[in-house]
Parts: sequence; C-alpha cells; structure tokens
Amino acid sequence: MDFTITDELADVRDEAVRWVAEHVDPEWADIQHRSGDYHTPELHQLLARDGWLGAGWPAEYGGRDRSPAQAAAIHQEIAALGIHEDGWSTTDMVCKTLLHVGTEEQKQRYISKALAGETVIVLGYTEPDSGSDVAAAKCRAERDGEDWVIHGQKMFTSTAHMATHVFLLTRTDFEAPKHAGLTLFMVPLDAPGVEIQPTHTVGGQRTNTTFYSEVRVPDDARIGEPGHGWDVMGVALVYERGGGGAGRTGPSLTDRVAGWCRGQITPEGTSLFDDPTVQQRLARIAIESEVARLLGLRVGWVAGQGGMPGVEGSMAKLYGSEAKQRHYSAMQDILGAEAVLTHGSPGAPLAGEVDTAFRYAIVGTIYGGTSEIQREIVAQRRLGLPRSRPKS
Amino acid sequence: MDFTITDELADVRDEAVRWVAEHVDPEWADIQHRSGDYHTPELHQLLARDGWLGAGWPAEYGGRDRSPAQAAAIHQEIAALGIHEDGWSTTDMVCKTLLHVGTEEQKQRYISKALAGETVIVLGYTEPDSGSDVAAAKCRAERDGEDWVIHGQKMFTSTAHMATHVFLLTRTDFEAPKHAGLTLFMVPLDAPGVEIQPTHTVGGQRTNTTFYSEVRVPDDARIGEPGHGWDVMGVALVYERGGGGAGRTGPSLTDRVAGWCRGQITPEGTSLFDDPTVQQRLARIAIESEVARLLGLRVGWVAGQGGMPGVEGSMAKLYGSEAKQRHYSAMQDILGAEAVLTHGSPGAPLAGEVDTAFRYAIVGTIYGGTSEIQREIVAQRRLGLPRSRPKS
Amino acid sequence: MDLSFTAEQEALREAFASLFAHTAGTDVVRAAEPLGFDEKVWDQLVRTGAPAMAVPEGLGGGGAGFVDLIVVAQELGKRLAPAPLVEAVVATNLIAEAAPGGPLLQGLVDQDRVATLALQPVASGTARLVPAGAVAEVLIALDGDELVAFERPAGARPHVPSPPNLGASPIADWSLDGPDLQRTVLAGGAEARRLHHRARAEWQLLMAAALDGLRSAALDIGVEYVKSRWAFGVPIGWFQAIQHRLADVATAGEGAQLLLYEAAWARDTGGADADRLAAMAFLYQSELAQLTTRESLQFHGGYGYTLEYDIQLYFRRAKAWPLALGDPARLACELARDLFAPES
Amino acid sequence: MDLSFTAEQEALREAFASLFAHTAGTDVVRAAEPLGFDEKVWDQLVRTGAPAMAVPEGLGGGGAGFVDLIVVAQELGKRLAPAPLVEAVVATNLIAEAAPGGPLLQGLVDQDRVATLALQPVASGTARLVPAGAVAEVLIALDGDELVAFERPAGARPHVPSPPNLGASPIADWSLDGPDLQRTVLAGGAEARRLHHRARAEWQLLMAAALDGLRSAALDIGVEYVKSRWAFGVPIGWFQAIQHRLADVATAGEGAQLLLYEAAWARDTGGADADRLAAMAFLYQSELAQLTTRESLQFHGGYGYTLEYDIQLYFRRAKAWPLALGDPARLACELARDLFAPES
Repeated sequence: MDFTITDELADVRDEAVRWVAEHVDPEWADIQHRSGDYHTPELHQLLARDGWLGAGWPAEYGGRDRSPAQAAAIHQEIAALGIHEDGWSTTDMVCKTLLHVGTEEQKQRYISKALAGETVIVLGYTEPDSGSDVAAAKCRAERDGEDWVIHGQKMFTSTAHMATHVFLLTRTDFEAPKHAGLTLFMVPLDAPGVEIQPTHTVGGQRTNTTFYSEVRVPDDARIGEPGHGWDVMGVALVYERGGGGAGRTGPSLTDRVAGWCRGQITPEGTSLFDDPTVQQRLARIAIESEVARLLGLRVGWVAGQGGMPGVEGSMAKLYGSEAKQRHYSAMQDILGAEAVLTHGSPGAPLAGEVDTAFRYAIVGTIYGGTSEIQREIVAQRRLGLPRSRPKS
Repeated sequence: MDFTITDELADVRDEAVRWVAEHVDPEWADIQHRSGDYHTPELHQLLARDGWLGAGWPAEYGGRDRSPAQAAAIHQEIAALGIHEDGWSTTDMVCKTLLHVGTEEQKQRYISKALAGETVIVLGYTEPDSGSDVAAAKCRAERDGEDWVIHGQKMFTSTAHMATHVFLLTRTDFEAPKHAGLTLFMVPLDAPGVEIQPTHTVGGQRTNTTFYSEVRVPDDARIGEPGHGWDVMGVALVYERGGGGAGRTGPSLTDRVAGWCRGQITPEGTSLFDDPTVQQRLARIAIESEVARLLGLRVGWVAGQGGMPGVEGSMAKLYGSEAKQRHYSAMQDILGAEAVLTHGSPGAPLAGEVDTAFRYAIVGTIYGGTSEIQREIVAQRRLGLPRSRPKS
Repeated sequence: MDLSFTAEQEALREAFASLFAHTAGTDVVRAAEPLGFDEKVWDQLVRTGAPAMAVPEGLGGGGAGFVDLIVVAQELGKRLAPAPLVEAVVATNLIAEAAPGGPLLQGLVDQDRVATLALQPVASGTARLVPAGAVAEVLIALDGDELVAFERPAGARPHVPSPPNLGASPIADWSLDGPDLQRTVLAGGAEARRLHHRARAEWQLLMAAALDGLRSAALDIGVEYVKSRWAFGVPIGWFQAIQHRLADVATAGEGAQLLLYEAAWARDTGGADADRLAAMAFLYQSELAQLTTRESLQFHGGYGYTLEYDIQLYFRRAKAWPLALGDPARLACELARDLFAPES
Repeated sequence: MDLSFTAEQEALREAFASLFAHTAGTDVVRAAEPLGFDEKVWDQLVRTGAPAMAVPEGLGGGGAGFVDLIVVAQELGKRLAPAPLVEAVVATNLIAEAAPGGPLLQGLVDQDRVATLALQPVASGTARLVPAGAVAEVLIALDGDELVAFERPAGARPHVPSPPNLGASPIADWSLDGPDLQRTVLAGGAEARRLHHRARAEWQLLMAAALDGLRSAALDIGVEYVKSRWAFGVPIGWFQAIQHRLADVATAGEGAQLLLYEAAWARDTGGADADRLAAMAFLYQSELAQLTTRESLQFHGGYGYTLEYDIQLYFRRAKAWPLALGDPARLACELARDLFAPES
C-alpha cells in the first residue's frame, strides 16, 4: 500500500514552464471564457510548430522527436492557466483510434496532418434523438458507387466551427440489430452539404449542432469495416474516460473558500469560519473531494497494472461529478448573497470562481455517459445485477 | 384556505379521559413494550364490555348505542399512553370490509362477535415469496365438496397468537391471471392444521409466521366471490392507509430533544443547543415534520370532501416514513454517545425514546406498501408516467 | 381545515396566469437577461394594481390578503416573469403601514415606480446587492437604528448598474450617501426593527411562493420531457430510477406547497407562528426548487445544459433567488432558536 | 501509488477471515447479545497475538503496522465479531509507548486481559460509556491533566454492568474512585494530551476499518438478497431504482475504502496528515455504513425488520459503533478547523 504520488514529469516540468511562459498568453483563458470557444488556434499552431503535438508518435505518421513527458507537462501547465485545448483532445483521441483501426494509408493521411496542426478533428456521435443510447444513431450513410452519401444531424459537436474534420458515427445498415449497423467516417467539415449551427451552454461554452445533407465522401474516409462502428467507438471511448494523473496542484477551491470565510467578519464580530455550520460543510466537502481524488487515482493505477479500468472509471466519473455539484452548491450557500456574482462582476468573491465551477459542473453528470448510465454499469458489472433495460 | 384544526372530539374528550383514567392501567404500555404483544386482551374486553368497540356500528350487527366520537377519543387517549391496539385495528378493518362485501349472514356472524370482543381478527396477506407483490400469493385453497381445503404459509401475521381468526388471502385459481385467481377466507386460528410461530422484530414487536396444512373451512367462510379476492383486499386497503386526524398532541420528540440540548452543558461551558449544527438539524427536522403533518392532514381533508385520497395517501406515507428515519437518526447523532442506550437503560436520554422511535421507524418505509411501491404509485398516477414493471 | 381557494382566488390565479402567459413567455425572459427586468411586464402588473394589492382599500390599495398574494407570486414564479413584484409588494406594504398618509405611498399606488427592500442592514453607507435594486426608485433599509426610505429621481432603468449574476436578477448596490437621494425616516428603534423583521418575513413568504411556482413548473417541464423523449425503445419516463426521483420531488413539492399555504394563512389570520412558518416555507422551497430543477435538468441530458432549453432558466434562478437572503444555514439557525429557545 | 496488499497482508486477511468464520458466525453474534462479548472469540484472538500485534517485537508484540491492523479490523467488522479488538489494540499501543517497560504491558501481551480507552476525558470521577468498558480490566483515561491507567482485579466478565444498547456493545461506565482500582499515571500535561489524542485517532482509524468490513458485508448481503428474491416475475435486483441505489453505495464504499487505506498508510509512514485522514475515514465510513445497511435492510422488505435475518445485526451496529465517539458533527467541525485553520 503506497499513496505517494510521484510526479513522473518532475524532470521536465521546469522546461515546460519555460516554454509556456515564453509562448502562452495567459489572456487566452479570458478570451476562451468570453467567447465560449475552448480551442485557441494560435496556441494549437505553436504547439504543432514546436513539435509538442507530435511528441511520442511514430515518425512515419508525422511524430516528432520530442519528449512525450515534456509535452504532457506543457499541456498540464496550459490547463493550470485555465486554458482549454478541446480541439487537441478530440483530435488526439481520434488519431489514437486510427492507430488501432485505420488503414496504413489513413494513418499516413490523417495523423500526420493532425500532428502538424493542419487538421483539427471533432466528434460527431450524439444525435437529437440519441443521447445515452448512442447506438440508436440514425444519421444515414449510403453507398453510392465508390462514395458514401451522408444525411443526418449531430448534436454537441463541440469545436466543429474551428475544426477541419468530424469523426462521424453513421448507420449504414438499417436492417441489422442496433449495434451492428454502424459505421464511422472522417468527414471534412468544408464538404458541400455540411452546416454548422452554434449551441450555447449554461457554462458559457459554445458547442454546435451539425447538419449533413447529401454529403459525399469517398470510401477511403470510412474508418473500420462497415457495420463495425460500435467496436471502433469502443476503442475511442477508452481514451475518453481515464483518471486524472498527478497534474499541477495548487490550493483547492475548498481551501480558497475556507480562506475567504476566515477573512469575513459576521455582524456578530466573529470570523465566518468560526460558524460550525460552515465548518461542517467544509469538512464534508474535503472528505468527499479526497474520496473523489482517490477514485480517480485508482483508475490510473489499475491501467498502470495492465488492467482495463472500466468499472473503476465509471465509479470515478459518477462519484466525482455528482460530488462536485453538491460541493459548489454548498460553497455558494456559504458565500451567501454575493455567490451569485459571476466571473467579472465587481466584488465577486474569489473572482466568481465558485459560480463558474457551479455552472460548469452541471454538465459533468451528463457528458461522457450520464450518471444514470454509470450507475447501470456499476450495478451490472460490479454487483452482477441483471440488465434491466427494456429489450429494443 | 384554513389550517385551523378543529378538535371534533372536544366535547367528549373529558369523558374519554375519565373512562381511560378509571379503566386503563398505564403499566400496560410497558408490558406491551417488554412482551412485544401490541394487543392487551384485558383492555380489549373492557372496551367491548362498555360498548366502545360497537360504537357507531349498525345495531343489527351488534352495534351499541354509544357515541362514536367518544369511542374515537378513548382510542386516542389510549394511544397517547403508548398503548397499542393492533388487535382491534385489524379486526375493525376486516369488519368494515365485511360490511361492504360480506353476505348478510356473514355480517351477523362475524361482526357482532368482534364488537363483543369475542373474536379478534388478524390479516394473512403476505407470504414468504410475496411482499410488495401481494397478488403473487401462492397459499392454495381448493374446493372439496361444500368445503375448502387450505395449504400454505403467511408471514407477518401480527397478533395471530392472541387472535381467533385470520382474514386469509388464498389462490383458488392457478390458471387465471395473477390478480384474478385470488379469494379471501375467514379462517379460525384454532382450526386443525393451523400453526403459529413467533417472529421477533428490531422494534421489539412480536409478529408471526402462520402455517396452514389441510385446513378445512366451509364455503360460508369465503368472503366475496371466488377469484375476486383482489377487489375485496382493495376495499380493506382503503381502511389501512388514511391520514392522521387531530389526535392528542403534546410536546413533540423534537421539542424534547431540543429541551434536552438546552440542558446539556458542553466542555466549552455553553449549552449544547447553542451549537449551530444542532440548531440547523433541529430546524430541518421541524420543517420536514410540519410538511409530513400537512401531507397527512390533507389525506383526511380530501376524504372529507368525498374524494378518494389514493395518491395523497401514498405521498403522506412515503414522505412521513422516510422523514422519520432521517429525523431519528439525526436526533441520535445530536444526543451523542448516550443515544445508544435503550428504553430502560439507566441514564438513557429522554428515557430512550429516540432509540425506540429509531427502531420502530425502520419498518415504516416497508409495511403497508414499501416506499418503492409508493413512489411508483405517485409516478404513475400523479405524474402519468408509464408503467415500468416487467410484464408478468 | 380547508385547502381550497375561494372562487375569487381561483379567478385571480386565472387572470395572472393569463397575464404572465401573454407578457412573459420564455422569449421575453431570455430577452430581459441579463438585467432581469421587462418594462412591459412591469407596466401590466402596475395596471392591475398588483404592487399595492395588499394595501388597505382606504389607502388606495386592493385590500388583498397573503393567500391572494401568493397566488400571484406562484404564477409569476411559474413563468419566471422578469418583474420585481415580490420586492415591490413587500416595500409597499411596509410604507403603507409606516407612512400611510404620505406622498411616498401615493407615488407607489398610482405610478409605475418600483419600491424595494434591503434584506440586510446598511453597512458602511451601502445597501449591498439589493434585490430589484437596479430598477427601483424607492429603497427601504434599516440604517443603524432607523428604518429609512431612500428615493431617487425617476429616470431610465436601470438606475443603478446591476452586476452580471447567476439568476439574471436586477440586483444592485445602493450607495446611500449620494446627494440625489431623498431620505425619509419611517421609524426608529424597536419599531424600526419590528417593521423590518416583518417585511423580511413577508419577503420570505412571497419568495417561497415564487419559488413554488418555479419548482412546480420545472417539475412539469421535466415530466413532459421524460414522457416525450425516447431512448432504448421507450420514453425515458419508463425508467424506474427517473420515476422514483420525480416521485420524490413531486411528493416533497406538494408538501412544500401546503406549508406555503399554511404560512400565508397564518399571516392573514395574525397567527403567532406566521414569521416562523414563512421562514420554514422559504427554506424548504429554496431547497426543493434547487433539487427539482436539478433533477429535471439532469433528465434532459445534454439539452439541459444548453441555453436553448427552458430548464436552465429555472435551474439558475432556483439557486440565485433565495441566495438574496444569504446563507440558508444562518436562517435555519435563527429559525431553530425561534422555535425551540425563544427569547422571552 | 500502489493499492495492493503484500502477500503477507493477504495471508493475514485469509487467516483472520478464517478465524472469524469459524468462531464468530452470526449464531455466535446473536448468542453474545446483549453483552456483545464472546469469551471464545476473544481467546482465539489473544492466541494469535492480535491485541498486541502492533507492539514492537522487542516488547513482545507483533511489530505490525496499521495497514496490517486494518486488514484484521475489516475482517472483524465483516463478521461483527463480538470482541473488543479495536479498543484493545489502541490501549495496548498506548501503554507500549507510554510505559514500555512496565508490568502493565506485560500483562496485556501475555494474558487475556482486555484493555480499553476512554474516548472522552473523565468527568466527575466517571468515565462514561467506555467502549468495551464492561469487559475490560484496564482502562486508559485522560483524567484532568494526567493520562492514567486504571486496573481492576481479574474476575468473571462482565466486570461492570453494561446498559442495554442499540449495538449490543459491552459499553459501561467506570467509576474511578473505587478502592479496587489500581491507578498508574502514564503521562502528564501536554504529553498526556498528545498521547490521548493519538490514541483517539488510532481508534477512529481502526473503527473506520471495522465499519468498512461491516459496510461491505452489508452490501454483499443486500446484493445477494436482491438477486435471489423474486417479485413481479423477476429478481428484485432487476428493478432500476434498486440497482442505482446499490450502485451509489457500492461506489462511495469503494471510495471510502481507499480513504481508509490512505489513512492507514499515512499512519505507518508518519504522514503529517495521519490524524486528519483517520478522522476523515472514520466520519465517511460511519455515514456510509449507516446508509448501506439502511438500503440493504430496506430491500429486504418485511424480513429486514425481523431479528431472524442478519441484516438487522449490521444495521444496528452501523449506527451504534461510531456513536461511541459522540456527535459526528462535532468531530467534523474539529476536522475542518484542523484542515483549514490549524492552530500554528
């Protein structure tokens, strides 16, 4: 038993900090916050130029002779500034999937351009009528000679308006059982018939609804065999979940709320932190946050042991996302009337960070598999309870 | 809108108090607590003798010229002493059912003896393999000439060891759909082939498992038509739920816990009640108790308006029973280490009442339809959501 | 006990339900963000006499009781109508009691001026984050030992900048030293504190009603959604986990509503418990509004997170509206002391 | 990070799982009520050296660490074994540190005497509701400024009457003025407080482990029950509401277990956080043990309420065991001050 968290990136952290200090404009965090675009093309280009996107990839697909550890450290430093790299994370995930299931020609074509920063790939899985039931996708791809012709609509295609390709889940067989008629394509977003409409969210991010009307792609844009889309997605999903590594840690939001309370003087003349109801809530948040952290670390540990941390990932995601919602709501109560002030409001406690976290946490129990889906996974795979879905 | 609770029994309360003072031994509460028998035959006989069991019933079935209001007030006074009348409540319920569905001869036979205190009737619905799914009963009754022969087993036949009859749910048709093959019988508990075994509970009550082996009853012990048992039970169930009336109210357990806290001095030299975490919990208990009280009162109000408070009854039962479990558990925390001391332990805070309430509350979310069943009723009848049970 | 509304109250509900349906659709609610105020909705309310509806008829008001008021506030809450009726009613009632003959009341009864109440005492010359503070011309605040009405000249709203906030409410700070504010003392000493405490209890009661409307509308939205949204071959309302969680919030919600009604009735009948019941109703509705909107949003899946769907409008306000009074734990402690250890 | 146990620890688990399976079936647990002590189980534990297993080998103990200890405590908790091992280990460790050379320790290492700890300071000459107080010969208590060992002559257990209680635990008051008690001062002043505080943290850690065992066993019982119990034509574990609630307690339970392991590891490695982590693990395991046993009991339907089924044994202890330390809210506040506003 050992809970020491070794910083595997310790050796390269200084260099990463230097690169980031030199190239990254901290203002980008604010720009992302205001625009809702969680992708900064300028940053993406810089990372590509200096070879950080290609770090650790095979040279034959455009990989660069750069230390993957240092690349990881750079991404951590960027995240620590509050700058998102949503465009890179979906691109990275799709490229990893291609490594497993793509043809040699596809790997050459797509991966090298992605690592060079020339293409950005986003995900097109969810549809208006299929959320948790991803396999119910109706977006249709029909064979037409050497091509495929695609019709349909996707929801939550985040970063699509700044990307070049969408990794698109389609149905190519309407006769086959639900999970057996799916096929994935790499569709250029500038293809005729593609339309992108913005969707704005409570957390401030922009996402998109994408429409596909007689969109024609050649057969070599097909990823994996026709009808094997479910398995291809399975490969990709492994990369979507996964636990948090060590990362950079500073004082947690809980620490900062506690600090804020220590500095507030109540009408009775005592520190707000002296209120036992405040203490009790902070203790609970601290405990549950530690539990969430440990469940997350376990995912990485199981993976490191060569295991497939499926249920562990579901547990970490379920617990962590639900806990966060409770925590930020309790923090707002503690902050009191001023808690409603958003980022940028004058006098907002902790610069509105709790409000931002509260808004952002809403989606945590939904995206990447809702809490209800995670509970089902835990019940069935961990506890061995019977499948309770209706047959369909 | 009017929340005045008029004590409809105000006029007769003094007389009731006098009758109870003269005839009821307060020790019976302790005796019940120790023995787990929630029926005191001596009391039952006294009530019968003085006509209180027959109050309000038609004279032709043994009803007596006694004020039903005063009878109700007497039962309330008895309850206020902590004395249960489980034997009477099941007898009363079955007799009311007989009034609706019994033959004239059955009403004459069963009701008059019950009101005279000569018979005590208990319920035999639940089986080892049928809890929430009452209609899955397998206890078998087969026609044999003029008689029926019964084989089977029932669980939770409370008071059976002190009663004369059981109102027994049987299956008379194994071919019919589940709900259409049931029939009820009035079975004498001293009939050959009946066996009664005690089952003890966490709350201290004794209940029973009853066994029926070749128990023979004449056809006139059958209540309702063969195969119509589900409807007959429906009549009875209306009497089982129902909201609390005004009743006698003294200081609530919450009040007494608060009072106890006011009297406790913490190591810091302040009153335990001054602890805001105590205050916060007591406030929550007070609020939820008031909500539970109002949901209960509403049941009576709807019924008084001529409505059938089915969903309202489910809501009151669901909310109240779940809230009580939370409340007693929180009270135990507030009482601290001494909270574990049971009724009768030296130094038990509030004479162990919180412990008693905590134990008793466990069953509240189970008996008379589990919380899960109540939620289903609310979801389907109030919210109009589809039936989600598997077909069976 | 009687849980029914009078025919007049039913008519009142109909009338305001219809008024809000016509003036305050969710398009209007969205368009009114971030300020959270729509001049047209407010004008309509003024025309019905709603802000002064509880002022005695002899003073030009409607002479209504609190059961009537909560009916209106529930309907407002259901539509999230962007108009500070709760604050206006409370402030107007207060002025009608403290200064029944003055021009202050006349200005509120006849005109479209907005009056509001500072829920917390003034500190350092500022009334912090006053609800409806950005659009109000009249503010009543407890300033030291005095209950004071501050009036500002009329002008285009917002009069005072409103900081961006979660509930898109026209909250704002009032700096009370400015030369343009007319200061009228309404009461002093114990009377000032009593009046402010009562007004704060009335605000809790009406806010509880608004939250009840919000809560019940959010439940309806959720129930409708799970009936119409299909997954795995069934409407998602088929799933038992969803059913049970909706049943729980529906059950607690009906109980919370009864508590609200009891609190309003107690206020109307001068019950000794009226303030306590108002606090209880407020605390419980706050909590349930948050839980109900959260569940409803969750069952919307990804859509719940988009600005396009209405449920987020409800979700944000369920958290933000009650926070105007500060940390609910402090109020709960106050309530417990009041219930179990009253200062005699 | 390494979440695995050593082969020795796995063997230890096996050994104690087997010991408890053979000596402490639920028939034994039932028979030991209401006292909550079984002489045979205790003898077996003494024979394995468990009470002194964390005492340094040089002092005749087993030299084990806390990760080893929690393995044993988990197995004890799973079986609800009626033996005060948690208290005995904590008291023995304390004596080993404070009085390593004395006869007191020798008596504990070699014999079947039970030692225990008063979790609260002595008040009015009485140690109130001492865990294992009814069966212990040695009590360590903080008496004013001194940490004192009180010894009573051996004799038939219980030595001190145990009041009937929810958890059927051998709790008892010790009146400390009696002439038959031998009083040995172990430490005074700051050292006394430090030692007592540490012992109390160790008790929390080992109790958290016992609760973890209790909790996980109760979950297993519930899961097995809902798989085997049929209703409406399916095992009741088919119902989604049951699945989701069990998934929630299973998930939180695995997290709580990780927290327990981290706390034990921190104790073994001298981590500065060790006391805080012990409190965290204790508070969280307490809460989850209650929730898990409650859910499991609920899904038993009427059977859950009968003394016949085992789940009630777990349910009662889940509430009673942690209450020995008093109101968890007070401990939570203590923890928060320790975490966020440490006295420097």
